[in-house]
Amino acid sequence: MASVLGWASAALVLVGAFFFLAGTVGLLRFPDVYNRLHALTKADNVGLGFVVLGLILQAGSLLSAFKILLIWLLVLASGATAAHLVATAALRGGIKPWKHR
Amino acid sequence: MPELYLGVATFLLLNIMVGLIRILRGPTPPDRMLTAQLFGTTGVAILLLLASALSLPALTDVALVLALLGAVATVAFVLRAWHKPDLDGEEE
Amino acid sequence: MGLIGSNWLVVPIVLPLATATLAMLVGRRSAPYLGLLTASGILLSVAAIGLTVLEEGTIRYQLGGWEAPLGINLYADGLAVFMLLMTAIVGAAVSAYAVGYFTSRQDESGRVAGDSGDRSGSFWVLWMFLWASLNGLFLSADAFNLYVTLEIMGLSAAGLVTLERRQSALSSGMRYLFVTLLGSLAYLMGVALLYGALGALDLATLGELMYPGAATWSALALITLGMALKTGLFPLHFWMPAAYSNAISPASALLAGLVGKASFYLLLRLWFDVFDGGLGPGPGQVLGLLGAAAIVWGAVMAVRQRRLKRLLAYSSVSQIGYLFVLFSLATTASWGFDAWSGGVYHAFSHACAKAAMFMSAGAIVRSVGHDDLDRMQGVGQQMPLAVAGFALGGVTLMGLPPTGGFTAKWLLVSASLESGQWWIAVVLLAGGVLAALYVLRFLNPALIQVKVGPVARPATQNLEVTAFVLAFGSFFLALLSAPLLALLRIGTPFASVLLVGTP
Amino acid sequence: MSPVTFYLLSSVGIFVVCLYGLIVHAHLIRKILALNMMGSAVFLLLTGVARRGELTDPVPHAMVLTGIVVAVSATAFALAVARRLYEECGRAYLPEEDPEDLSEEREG
Amino acid sequence: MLSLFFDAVLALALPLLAWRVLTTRDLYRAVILFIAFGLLVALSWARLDAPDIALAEAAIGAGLTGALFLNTVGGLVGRKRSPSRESDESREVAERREAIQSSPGEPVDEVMRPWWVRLALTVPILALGLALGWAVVSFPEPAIDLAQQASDNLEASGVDHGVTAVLLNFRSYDTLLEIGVLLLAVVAVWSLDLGRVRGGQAALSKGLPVLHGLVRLLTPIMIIVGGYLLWAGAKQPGGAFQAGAVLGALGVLLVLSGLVRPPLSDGSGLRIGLAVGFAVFLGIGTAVMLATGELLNYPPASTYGLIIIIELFLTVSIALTLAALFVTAPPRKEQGSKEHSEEKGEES
Repeated sequence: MASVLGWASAALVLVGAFFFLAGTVGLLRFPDVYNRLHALTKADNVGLGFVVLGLILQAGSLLSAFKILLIWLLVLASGATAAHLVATAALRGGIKPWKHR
Repeated sequence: MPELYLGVATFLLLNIMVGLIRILRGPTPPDRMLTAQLFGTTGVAILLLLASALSLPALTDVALVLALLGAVATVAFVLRAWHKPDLDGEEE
Repeated sequence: MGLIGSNWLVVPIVLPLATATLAMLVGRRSAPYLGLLTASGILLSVAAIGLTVLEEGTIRYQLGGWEAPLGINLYADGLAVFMLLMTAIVGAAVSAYAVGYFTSRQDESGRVAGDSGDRSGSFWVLWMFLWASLNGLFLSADAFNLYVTLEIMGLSAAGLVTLERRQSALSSGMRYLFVTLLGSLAYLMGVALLYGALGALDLATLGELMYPGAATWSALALITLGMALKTGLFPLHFWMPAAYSNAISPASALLAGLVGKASFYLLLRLWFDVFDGGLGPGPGQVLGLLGAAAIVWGAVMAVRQRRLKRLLAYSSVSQIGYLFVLFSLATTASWGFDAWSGGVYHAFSHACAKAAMFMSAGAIVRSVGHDDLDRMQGVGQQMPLAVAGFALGGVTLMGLPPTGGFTAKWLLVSASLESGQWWIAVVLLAGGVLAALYVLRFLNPALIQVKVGPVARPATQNLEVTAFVLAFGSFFLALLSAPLLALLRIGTPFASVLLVGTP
Repeated sequence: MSPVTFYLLSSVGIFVVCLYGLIVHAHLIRKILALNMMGSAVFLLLTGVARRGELTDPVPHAMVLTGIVVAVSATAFALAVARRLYEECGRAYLPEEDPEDLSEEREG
Repeated sequence: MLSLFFDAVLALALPLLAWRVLTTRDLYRAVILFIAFGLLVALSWARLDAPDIALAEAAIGAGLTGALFLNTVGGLVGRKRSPSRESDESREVAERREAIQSSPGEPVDEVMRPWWVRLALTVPILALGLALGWAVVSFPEPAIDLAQQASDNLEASGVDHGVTAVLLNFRSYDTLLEIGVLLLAVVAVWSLDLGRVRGGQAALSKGLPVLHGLVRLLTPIMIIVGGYLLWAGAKQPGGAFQAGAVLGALGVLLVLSGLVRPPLSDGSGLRIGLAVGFAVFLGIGTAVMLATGELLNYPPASTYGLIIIIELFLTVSIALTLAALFVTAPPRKEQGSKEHSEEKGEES
């Protein structure tokens, strides 16, 4: 039983890591601010989500599992707000969204 | 298992290093700021992984605080730091 | 001496901290009276500590009840009490001066730029924090605790400089803040290296475990650099003229008189108690050389200044040189104690003299409206007491016989002759002559008998009186040199001291 | 080369880089940044020293905590002075030569 | 083996990042790199088994220092300075800066010392670096093991967590002076009379409802986390500083988002809140002196109780101080209106 749980959490954490990689690659490759924001939030919710899921399986007590879940929710909330604010500021700051020519 | 978590933590650290390029190259300040925001999230992930890899439960609290305060710098940047040069900013 | 006995040691630190908190809450009107109350309280407690040390020798006080390596100790020996006495006397004089300084500015507030913030309220809070950090620094026997007191001292001194909100004061305050923060950081790095190498923070324990190694040599270098920067030793004095001349005169008096001496004291304490003589002869010689160069260079620059307060600032650069000369003289040989006590004695007399001169300069500049040396004709007639105070301070700087400056110079010169480094004696005496030059640079025009009308804005008597009293005080330094030197003998690192009859 | 030594050397590296940067760069904000990072460097050294033995030493940790709070106070004050200096003279640099302030020296 | 690689990457990245922070062309990049530097330092605290410091660094570094720098840079760059009051020398520098301004809002300020100064400087600094490097590598085994002494006296200290014991009992005098530094910093900043200096305006007032929503969500959570950290300080990493820093960052968020109008409520309410921590600590320290003969020597029976009382008031004062340092404007004296200020100080 323990090894199945172990493997499952390992797999989840690796998937999470993959999404972080996707986020970073997106950050470097995308042409302008607004696309990069998508990459950023991908790494946030999905990448961290899988890592958190993997860790919850291994979490000792219920309290620490709940704490890790809370951390994920907080990151979701503040990440989304930050992305929204940056996008609004960039738009007002005169940065034109990228158009495929 | 801890060995794997440490490996993933190292991988995420390398992610941050690569992300630094965007801060250096990013044409506009908002690019840089959102990269810093991404670092915050990656930092939280690394801390959580270290917490279970090194069996240091206190690092979860550190991750909790970092998650809470990750957005403060971005908010400060957007509201206080980055103005469009001629926009004098209407009084709130 | 009963329960209260050893607790006297804590009063000079706790009292100003309590007053600072109270002054912050209570606001501008009653802050000066709180300040004066604290000044008298500290004078009383320092006197009590002095008597206890004279009778029973050094006092060691375990804070929080934990013994040395783990807990923090306060340690009062002759040197510490001597410095506490200096701070108490100069501090009390500056407090009295500041009461007159700020109240007299309230009534003619029309001329003073809109004083929206209550500057005098901030002055007293900053000054109380500074006083607490000075007393804390002189009494503390723990390396990291000294860092925290250094930081409080640096921040409050920088706050005092920037209290004068004109551009020149703000930029010199900014530069001073960088200097003091860099000095404290260098000191902290030194402490970290010492902790890494020896594993303890208590000065006495560090002294016992000390051995010349890579970590301890780097620690010595960093701490010396940091403290030389904060004291303003010759090549690192770039920040001093601007900071001393642009600040308000109570702040200049405090900075020139006390703050510079505290970082010198810290270097002295670590040099002899922890690094037992600088880990070897070399470093002491270097410091002595820089000190000698400072004496000459500072005095030459002082003579060339066109403004009164800048003249005093460069005079400080020169007088600081006297303090650092002792590092090349004070070895374990018989003249070691003479050199060491001479340097410390000079610190005390210079503190009194320079603070008094800055205070009288402040009174003069306020009344005459400018501090341009070329237009000071006949000031002596208009403000006799202030110019007299300035002259008395000048006499002490020159080191003429009846003053404390003479005692210090006598000790230093006799030590340099005994040790065979006669060139130091030559520089010391030349310094005295140069000091006469720049003091007369102001006194000559001031004492000319020329018909002058009443002064533009008569300053309150309080300013001139306190300046004169403090300057006059340095004469007592000469009269009381025997008991004061006996006080210095208690706990001095120069055990091989013979009760040779010094004046 | 135990892991702690990496961090000790890294702290020396930061200290030296920031000392150079503090002296060379004229802009006030860069100087304050340099001071801040020098503080972190010293704290890194202290924490590295604490980790050498098998029992992590709490005394340097307390020192670093105190240092962090002192550093944030000093930084806040330095930034405030820089802000005030900028308001007063429109420049975020220290004047190179001492301002021979010959303007009417009114005793402030 | 892998952890060695993690440390190597982190330890190598820090000096290089520090170098980049100082040598980048413009201020925004420098400050944002500095924020990344702060995060990496927090990770190194975590690696060096120092969770207390990681907590404080995360709270103060991420929460406050970054916001302080960005606020100041915003103040410096945002508004065009009226050239009338600048002396001629500074106008020339301003022109030079305007001329090489690259993209909007990016101040370029590569004003450095002349090349020969830089060259003359590198030799001594490199020598210092080598000497420090050699000293650090060749640290001997220290003669005194304070770690052992601290753990031996732990049970007498009234708390179970080593760092809190050292902070609030063994070396409580340091902590007392350090709280004094915080109070001093606020007074010094207020003495600069920054009240007339306009804070950087909100560049956008449209996108705020989302932020208000977030702040309203975060406020209760941060107060609970602050309380948790304060309470947990006795047994595990946490304590007054970390709790105060988190609540201070909450204050910063409240001020930034405009829910609490700066300056905070005027009059003595804020001043009492700022000074209460230091006053209580000093008061208890001197009170126990009369009982046990030494300053800050708590009577063994009530050690834990006294420490908790002190920590509670310290948290309130640290939080208020850090928020007040961010606002940098002293409470206006003449302003009659009592601002609505549900500053956490009054609540917790």
